[in-house]
Amino acid sequence: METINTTRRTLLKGTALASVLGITGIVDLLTMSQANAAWSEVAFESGSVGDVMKALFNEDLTPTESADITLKAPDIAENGAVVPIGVKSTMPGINRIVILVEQNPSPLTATFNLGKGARADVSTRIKMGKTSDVIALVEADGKLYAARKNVKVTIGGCGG
Amino acid sequence: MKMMKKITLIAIGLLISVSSSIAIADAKSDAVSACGAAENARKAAAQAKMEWTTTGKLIKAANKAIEKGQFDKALSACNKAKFEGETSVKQAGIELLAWNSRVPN
Amino acid sequence: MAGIKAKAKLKGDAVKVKALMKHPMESGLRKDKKGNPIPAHHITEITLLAGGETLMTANFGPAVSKNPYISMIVAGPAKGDELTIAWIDNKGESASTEVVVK
Amino acid sequence: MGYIKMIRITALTILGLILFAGAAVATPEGDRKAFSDFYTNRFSDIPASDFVNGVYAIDAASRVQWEQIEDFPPYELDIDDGEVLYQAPFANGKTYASCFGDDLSVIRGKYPNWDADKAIVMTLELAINNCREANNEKPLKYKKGAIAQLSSYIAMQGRGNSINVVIPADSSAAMEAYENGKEFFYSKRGQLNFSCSDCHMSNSGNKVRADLLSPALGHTSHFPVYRSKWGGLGTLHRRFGGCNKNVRAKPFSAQGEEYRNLEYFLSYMNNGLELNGPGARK
Repeated sequence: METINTTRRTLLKGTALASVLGITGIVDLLTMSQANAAWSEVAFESGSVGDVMKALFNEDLTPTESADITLKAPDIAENGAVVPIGVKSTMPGINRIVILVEQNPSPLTATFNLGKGARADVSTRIKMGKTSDVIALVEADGKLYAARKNVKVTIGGCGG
Repeated sequence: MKMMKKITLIAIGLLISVSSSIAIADAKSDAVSACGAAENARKAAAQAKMEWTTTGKLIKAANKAIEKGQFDKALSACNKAKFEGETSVKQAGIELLAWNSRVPN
Repeated sequence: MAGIKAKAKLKGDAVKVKALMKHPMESGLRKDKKGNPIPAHHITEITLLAGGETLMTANFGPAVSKNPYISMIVAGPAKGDELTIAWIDNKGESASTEVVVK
Repeated sequence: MGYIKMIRITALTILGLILFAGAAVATPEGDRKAFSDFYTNRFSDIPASDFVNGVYAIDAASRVQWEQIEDFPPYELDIDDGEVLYQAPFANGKTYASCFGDDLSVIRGKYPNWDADKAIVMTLELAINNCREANNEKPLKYKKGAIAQLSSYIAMQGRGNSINVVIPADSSAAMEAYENGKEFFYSKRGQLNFSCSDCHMSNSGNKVRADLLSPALGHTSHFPVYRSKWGGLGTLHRRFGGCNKNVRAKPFSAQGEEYRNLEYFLSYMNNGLELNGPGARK
């Protein structure tokens, strides 16, 4: 699913990480990275949600809006530099969660590849350049589901 | 006494800032002297602890303009800076009494 | 100094793992005072491991906030187990830390 | 502008002074009570103890995000770094404990205080640098970096203690420092002609563009702060400077007399409130 280039990148990186971690986990890291779509430069540099989808998934994989995904994001971001985002779902068979910010120059923000025992319940803090929909994608059993929420980003006065 | 010291400083500030320069026909010396007066006004404001962030910037930009030969531009910036410095000193004089009216009781 | 600060706590049947990583997360879109672009510098991959097995791999782009935060929930590890969290960035720099499940 | 006008201003000023000399002198405790009452009346549904949370005491929507961040705040990395710095011995083998004592939990609550020997307001950050210099170490810069990390470590250890700033009754110099801080707080300054109190008292709870103005009550309880806007940790005096710049007043030096006196006054106004630093802010 990745290009040859990114796979090679993954190998190099896997080795680097393995050296950080010591011997344990080398094989696992490499297989994980390859099987579960590692850092994809193409996808993260894509300038539109459509291009991200092409780079990250098969083009024909279009997401279905799902109420079974809980996307936690503020209505109005206190500061666009630090916006808390949480994604949670109880759907069975989830192997990947993706966070996109539609109006950011590069919409793809983070992907979470779920390994052994990992639940679909993750959170992080992200940057938003302006008011935008935040999209949470969930890949489960080869199908793609989505939830979206609009987050307003305002220009501050003096700040807190 | 602290208050007297302050009043003296503000009074000196007013004196410095109103000392006017004799007009010289030359555009460059006009600009240079306006900027000297502006710098004095800025210093007086600083001494009264009321300098604005904008005043020094105006003078700095004006000095650059003088280097480039843009004397009209420098003159107007420094006249503005001088006005700002003088206003800051006046602000200090007003606030010497006015602040107390804002204290809740 | 501290590159990663992690906490892992057993809640019910799963462990909530939270981590904070010291990293500038430069977007590549900003300019310095002289107007030169500041090159992108950001974490690309975070891995959570337990006993040599990968529980989660997260990939970050430059739009994750400075000093990134991540939380995950994993079933399996028990109290006292040691988990490893590691990150690597787009310049090949990396850090890792161990955290004991409480 | 003529000299006559100037003389008139000076004369008015002196006249005003004479009038003031006759007015009743407010006591710090009377000031504090009136200050606290102002906010508890203005925000009558907010308990006084909640003002230590700054703007989040009065902004429910932001508070949700803030609490998510405070769940694992970015300053935890700085506290760890601060601990390493604090425990590391100086070149002479001594540590900060040789200046501050062994009980870390009481350090934060001791500052600001009136240093009778030096006849100045002593703040935690100034004391840190005094300790360094007494041990032949270079002083640290006052706005961010190592000093903010040290301060955040000390603040964390002192959480939960009450603010209890003392103005020694026998020191007219201490009283003057307090009065100077008070005057600073209420004086309009800058091109925009705003006083601290104009924003954080008279207009607290109102908006400046998208930002809600925070109440000044509780302001000093939670510093240093990690501000998202800064992308890092900063000291109280860094914030003072930022506020002054916002009204286009040239900021004073961090740890200079003006800001130390302002800290003295503001901290006294917070007496009885809980120390809860460091904090995360937008």
